[in-house]
Amino acid sequence: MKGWLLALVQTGLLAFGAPFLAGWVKWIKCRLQSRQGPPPWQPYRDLLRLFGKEVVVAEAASPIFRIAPYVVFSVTALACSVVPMVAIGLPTAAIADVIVLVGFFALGRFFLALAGMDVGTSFGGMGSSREMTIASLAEPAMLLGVFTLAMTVRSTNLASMIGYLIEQPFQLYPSFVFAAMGLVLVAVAETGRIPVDNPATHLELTMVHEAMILEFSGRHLALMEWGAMLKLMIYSVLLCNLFLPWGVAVDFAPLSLLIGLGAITLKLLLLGTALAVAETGLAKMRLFRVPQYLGLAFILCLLGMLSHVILEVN
Amino acid sequence: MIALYLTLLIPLAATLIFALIGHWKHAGSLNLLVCAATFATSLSCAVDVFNNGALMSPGKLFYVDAFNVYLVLVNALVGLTTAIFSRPYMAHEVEIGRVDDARMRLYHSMYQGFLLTMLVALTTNNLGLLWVAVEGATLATVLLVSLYRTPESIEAGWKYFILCGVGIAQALFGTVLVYFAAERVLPGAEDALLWSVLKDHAAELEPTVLTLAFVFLLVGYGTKIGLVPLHNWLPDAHSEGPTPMSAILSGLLLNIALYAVVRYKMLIEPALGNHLPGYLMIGFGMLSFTVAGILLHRQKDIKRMFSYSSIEHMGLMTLAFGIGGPLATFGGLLHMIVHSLTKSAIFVTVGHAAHVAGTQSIDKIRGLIRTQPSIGWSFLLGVVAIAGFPPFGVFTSEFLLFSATIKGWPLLVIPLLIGLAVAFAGLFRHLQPMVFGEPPAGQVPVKANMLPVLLHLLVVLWLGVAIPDVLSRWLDQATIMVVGRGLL
Amino acid sequence: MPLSLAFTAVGAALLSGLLPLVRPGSNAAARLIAFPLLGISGIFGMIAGGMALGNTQSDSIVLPVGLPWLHSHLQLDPLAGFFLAVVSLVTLVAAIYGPAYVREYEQGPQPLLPLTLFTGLFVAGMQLVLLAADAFSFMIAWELMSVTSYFLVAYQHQHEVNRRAAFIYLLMAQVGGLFILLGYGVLSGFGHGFDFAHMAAATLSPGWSSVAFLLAFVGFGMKAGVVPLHVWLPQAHPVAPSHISALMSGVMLKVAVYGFIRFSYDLLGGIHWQWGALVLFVGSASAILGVLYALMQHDLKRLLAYHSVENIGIIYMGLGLSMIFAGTGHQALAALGLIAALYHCLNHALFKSLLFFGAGVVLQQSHEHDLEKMGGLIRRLPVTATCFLVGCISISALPPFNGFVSEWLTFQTALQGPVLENNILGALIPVAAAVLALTGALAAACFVKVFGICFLGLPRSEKSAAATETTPGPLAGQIVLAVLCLLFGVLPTWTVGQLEHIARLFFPGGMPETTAHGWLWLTPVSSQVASYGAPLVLLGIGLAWVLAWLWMHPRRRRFPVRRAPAWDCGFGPLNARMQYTATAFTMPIRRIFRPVWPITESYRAPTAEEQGGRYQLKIGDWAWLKVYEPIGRLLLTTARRMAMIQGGNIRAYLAYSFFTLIVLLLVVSL
Amino acid sequence: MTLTQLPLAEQFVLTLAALILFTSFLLLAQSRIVSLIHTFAWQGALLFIATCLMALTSGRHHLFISAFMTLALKVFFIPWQLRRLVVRLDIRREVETVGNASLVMIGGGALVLFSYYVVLPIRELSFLATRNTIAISLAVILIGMLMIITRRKAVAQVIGFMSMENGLFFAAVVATYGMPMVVELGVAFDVLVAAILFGIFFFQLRSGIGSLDVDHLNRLHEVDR
Repeated sequence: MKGWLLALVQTGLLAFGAPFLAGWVKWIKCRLQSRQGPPPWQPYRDLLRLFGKEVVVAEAASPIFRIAPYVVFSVTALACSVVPMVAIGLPTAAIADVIVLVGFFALGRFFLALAGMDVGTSFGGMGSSREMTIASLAEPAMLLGVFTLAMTVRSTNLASMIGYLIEQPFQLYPSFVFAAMGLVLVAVAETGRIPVDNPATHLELTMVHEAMILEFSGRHLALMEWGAMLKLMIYSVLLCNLFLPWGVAVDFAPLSLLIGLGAITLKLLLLGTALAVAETGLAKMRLFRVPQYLGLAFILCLLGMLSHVILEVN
Repeated sequence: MIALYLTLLIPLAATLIFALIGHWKHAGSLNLLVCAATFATSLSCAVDVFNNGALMSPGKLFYVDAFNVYLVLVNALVGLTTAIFSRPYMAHEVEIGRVDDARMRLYHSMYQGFLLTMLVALTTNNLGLLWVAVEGATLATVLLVSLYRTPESIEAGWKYFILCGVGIAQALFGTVLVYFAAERVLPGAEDALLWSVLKDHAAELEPTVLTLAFVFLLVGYGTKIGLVPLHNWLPDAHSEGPTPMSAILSGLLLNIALYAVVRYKMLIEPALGNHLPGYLMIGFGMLSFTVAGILLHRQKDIKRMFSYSSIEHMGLMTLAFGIGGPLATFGGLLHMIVHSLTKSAIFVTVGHAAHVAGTQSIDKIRGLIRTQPSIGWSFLLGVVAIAGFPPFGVFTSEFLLFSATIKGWPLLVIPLLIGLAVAFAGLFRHLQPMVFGEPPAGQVPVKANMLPVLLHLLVVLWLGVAIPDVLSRWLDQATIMVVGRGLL
Repeated sequence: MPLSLAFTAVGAALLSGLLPLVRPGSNAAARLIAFPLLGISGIFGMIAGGMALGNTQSDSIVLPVGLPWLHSHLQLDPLAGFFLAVVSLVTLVAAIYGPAYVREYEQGPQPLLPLTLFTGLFVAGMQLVLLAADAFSFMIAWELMSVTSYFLVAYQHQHEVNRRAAFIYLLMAQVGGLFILLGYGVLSGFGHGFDFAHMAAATLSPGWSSVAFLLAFVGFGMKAGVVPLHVWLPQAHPVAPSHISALMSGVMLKVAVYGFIRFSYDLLGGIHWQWGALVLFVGSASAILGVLYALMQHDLKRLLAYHSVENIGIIYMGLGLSMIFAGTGHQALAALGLIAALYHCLNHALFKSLLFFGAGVVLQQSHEHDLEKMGGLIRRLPVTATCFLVGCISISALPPFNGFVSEWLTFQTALQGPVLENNILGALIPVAAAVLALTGALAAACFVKVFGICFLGLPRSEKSAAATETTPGPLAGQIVLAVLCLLFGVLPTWTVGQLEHIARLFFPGGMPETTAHGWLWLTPVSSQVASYGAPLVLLGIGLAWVLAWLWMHPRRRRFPVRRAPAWDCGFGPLNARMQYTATAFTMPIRRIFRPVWPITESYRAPTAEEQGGRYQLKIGDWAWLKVYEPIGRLLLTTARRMAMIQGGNIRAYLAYSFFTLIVLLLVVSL
Repeated sequence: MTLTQLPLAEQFVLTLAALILFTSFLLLAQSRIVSLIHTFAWQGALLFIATCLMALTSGRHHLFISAFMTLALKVFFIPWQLRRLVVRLDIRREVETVGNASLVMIGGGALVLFSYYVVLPIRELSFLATRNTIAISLAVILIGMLMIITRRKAVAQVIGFMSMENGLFFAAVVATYGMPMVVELGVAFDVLVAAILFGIFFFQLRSGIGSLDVDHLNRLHEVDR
């Protein structure tokens, strides 16, 4: 019972922490570009404002268009409940392993893309096409990276993966280095950040995610945006806890939970900063460079796999 | 015994009657009646054989055992059904003026003459008489091939005549050699050519002579079987003669020739002690099978196409007997039946189809199913059957042949497989546009009697689903005769 | 008991084919007699299959037909039972769907009779294949299945393309049948008997058993449609009536899989891991190539056909993994792989027939084959669209629908690669898993395209703008399947529990504790390694949805949704031609995987007399261009050469026989 | 045993065999149709004499019957009928072009050697004094085939065919004192019918093809021209 409660709390934390992370990244970026920039909590205001606005739906839109935001949001929210953020061993973690998690994102993306095509504008179609293309390249790379870890820890359950890594005395797996690099690249692509996509632009030549949600407004848009933030949050948490698992609470003692909370916050802030730095330094690349980029990610994950088989299996 | 004599006498009488009286309105019906009578007598003869074993005429001239009794039945049956088909068909030919009464007279008398020679060839106990009968079959049919007197038909007739004549002559030399070998074992005996005598002394016969003899016999009778490269007369004769002729030619004549070869194989292989005849037959069978299958793709004339398919199947049977062993032999014997039934059925439908379209050229015949469903569907089904699809009997025999081949000659399987696929493709690429699709203008239904086709296909179907006990026992005895051991 | 039920099913199917022959003239009679009987056959088959799947010992019988020394053996064991149930289920749905659907053909030039006749025989043939327990009966039933389906493909034979498709289909079926026959020939040669009991008892040398395996692999693969033996599929499926396509693609391919499993697991036994590697490789190739080719198709049913290739590939991947593990002695994992494959068989049968049914309705109502001419159909055919969406989600392997479960199980099997001593294999298997992931993602992309282009957006042609929803019958059929897709996605534990009966047949050694943790949890290896609580996933999604909805609810009353024209960037109102087309949608993928397809592209710029440029795109199939066409050409040239021996000169002919004689005489007197 | 030890009659038979072989060489070489027919008749006559001799020496009197059948058929009927046809079809003058006569001759010689080589084993076996003649008869048969192959005129082909029959008959006679009676009759009947049919065919050919040149029979073939 306590476990389920904790799980609910953690999910809430994740869900409501996500906008802050997004805001934090944006703020740091502005700082780096020596601009004033909106405060980190600006996203909360945006979301609230959007929830308050009325919804305008295109005449051509079908029910798909209206259920899509709910599907996207609820699937992502469910994903939140699966990810061990503060503590492992939560009952919800067993609902789905990492493959299912990928499945969740795929489901969300499926409806997102459909919604993009629903109205019948060329932008929507363009966005969906690009999104599905990128995703279809990113997914195998990601799974390969995850498999690399899974082979070491002999599990695809996030909780037990992290648990295994914590219990082990610290040791450096060469495969993890590759997998980490690969997964970072994938995560950037999946969350639609520079250099793959630019969440801050509406220029039709470059936009992917924005192109699909172009027709959304009001609460629908809010749900979509929130979903995107959640996704960023989840990926960040995953990267942090998988590759720097220290501090994650293994039992439900208040102290360890507190430590876990602190640790993850710290990690996330650092990661956000790093992301901001990277986004400032890099430029958005052409769409048809993306395959090479993801190909690199795939190669890295493959190398990780092979180095695991060759170097680590005795 | 009486039944056997009747089986031979009725066609003989009929031949003379038709020859003397000449053509009149009901000649076709009489032809049909005679065939029916022949079938009935052959049936009772078969019953006789079934009840008290092999049948030997007092003069030792005729001998009916398990091997030829069912062939006699098939002969009479196909003769009967073809007569059923030939009545309206030839009537139509007379209507459109392709043949006159004189030729109808020739046609009917020779039709019976042909059946007579077939039956004699099957039932005779005397290998010399066997030769005489087979040669007689050629002579009986040669004028029918050129019945229409078109340049093509005359050419076909001439080729048929010369090639088969020359070939058969070699068979006679083979027979002489066998007789020569036999004489040394039983000197001065008049019955040294009697099968029933020879098969008991097979082991004592002189191998070297018999080897030569078999070569001559194979080349001789092989010409009639239509083995490549001796086959060239066959497509011409089939395509140019009247369709009932083609039906019994490829339904019966080829079978008889093969029957002769197998008889000699039964005689010679034990004497030789080696498997030489088998090897030769395998070689010829494989060659004919492959070549015919490939040539199917080039056909423009519908009857010619099916004559090639006949060559292919004769090759298959020759291969089966060549491979030997109970499985293959049983398959070969069964294939003799199903092939002659199916192929004659196909020729019947082909004849009607040619009447429907008014031509024999494949690319003029279109959309038969739409024009006349009965013809179209039975044509389609017939080809499906001959292509070896279950539940038709052809599949059963090919199944046996295949399983025997992969046991005995695994490498032969590869060309066999390719050949079957090629032949199948060759048949269907031509068949589909003929039966399917939109019919061209001016293609009108004709008066057709589909009973023969239905009958044949039903029998073939039956043989495919379950071989009746009688037949399987006969086939098994024949198998024992050929290769020494059976399956049951 | 199950067997007699199965016989009833077969009998009903046969009757549904043959009974209409008594009233050849009337279409209505054919329709009214055939389909109910087909439904009855389906019901009985399902019951029989279910019972057989349940009980451990198989019951068998020997009928006095067939060869005199080999009467036909029939038996029904869990494996056959499972497939029988699948076949009959789809048959039943087809019987619900069919009657209204075939009404369209009654106006056509062909009578309905051949359709109903061969459908009945076709179903009976499939059921008999599953029941057959000796090579002869198996081959008879198998070929019956092939031939009847050939007639069904050729049903609308007035179109040349249909005849061509039928021809290629039958040709390949024939060749495949011969391969299978040879496989049985090898087994019977060593087992001294044609019935499965003897064959299973046969002990083969590794060489011969590999030969037999390869023969069977090619033979059944030819029917199942693995690359590169798949070329008949995309030709035959589009031209057959849709409920037949559903039966062929949804079920007949599974019968081929059944044959393959029966042959290699049951009869052959003693599996070598090298076979598994081969199967895995071919499966992966089929999966990825199938989906890539599907992406490029515009003809809806052709696209679905290529997806059948993909899904068969996935099934074969599962089988391959299972064989690898079996060959290396990891029985539990082998069982897991087999279960995954079987599960995917079931799923594919469900969602592929659902999709074909949907496609049938779309084609019939919009009279369009080409995706580029559809659009906005969701507003004209809401129910069909919903069911089709379910099908799309399932085939794209998205949770919580059924397609996902089986692919997840396959993943889990693949992830156990490291247990193998052979490291390279252990590394390659996860790569295969990555290929599977790529396949899944591409499939999702493809079905976003299909659904988006076909059902969403604005209608691209008058006909599709005028489409109307179909009658209850077809709708009911689709709804049933859609519900089943969800059920089998949400209750995997029960299903897997059933499938374990089959795995136990071949791997008595060990069972994975897949279902050890109660109905809620699917844990392939152990709860530590991986777990999937499908019901909870559904629950969670629902919960989050409700929460979001409640959160929205008050606002919804304050601000009702306002409809407005879509944003058109300020120039002109949007029209249908501005939308992304299917071609445009897949352009990035086409550009990334360029060498995969033989593409001929041509663009003509707008000219003075002609407004608007003209862009043409043709996508071929390498397998066809590089394998099959050369063979055909070779054959024809050989024929032309060979024809030379028949030049028409009689003296030449005589010379042949003369020299034949001389040569033979020389040979024998040497 | 050598030739000198044989009784005179058998020496005579051997001589006849040699003559028969010679006649078939003549047939091979002969270019005028009429003289072809005559040569064929002579061959038949030689065959008749040989048969009679065998009958006398062996005392198998049924051989006389076949001998007289030979006389009737091969010496009188067939040549007479052929000649009649030739006259009626008015091809008496026609000169048969034998493709490279000398080569054909050499071929014939080779065939003789070949047939001798082939029947060696039989030769070892036969207890008849006239065993060597089997080789001769086989040679006659093969030369007959060679003739059919090399001749373009239908009539010439028929004669070649008939001379093959002669060879067969000769073989039967000298190797085994002839076949059983029933077979002999059957064979004779077949030959008779064949001869008649040939007659019919000449007219059909003439009316249908317009000539008796078999090289004009090339309508039915598989090659695309």
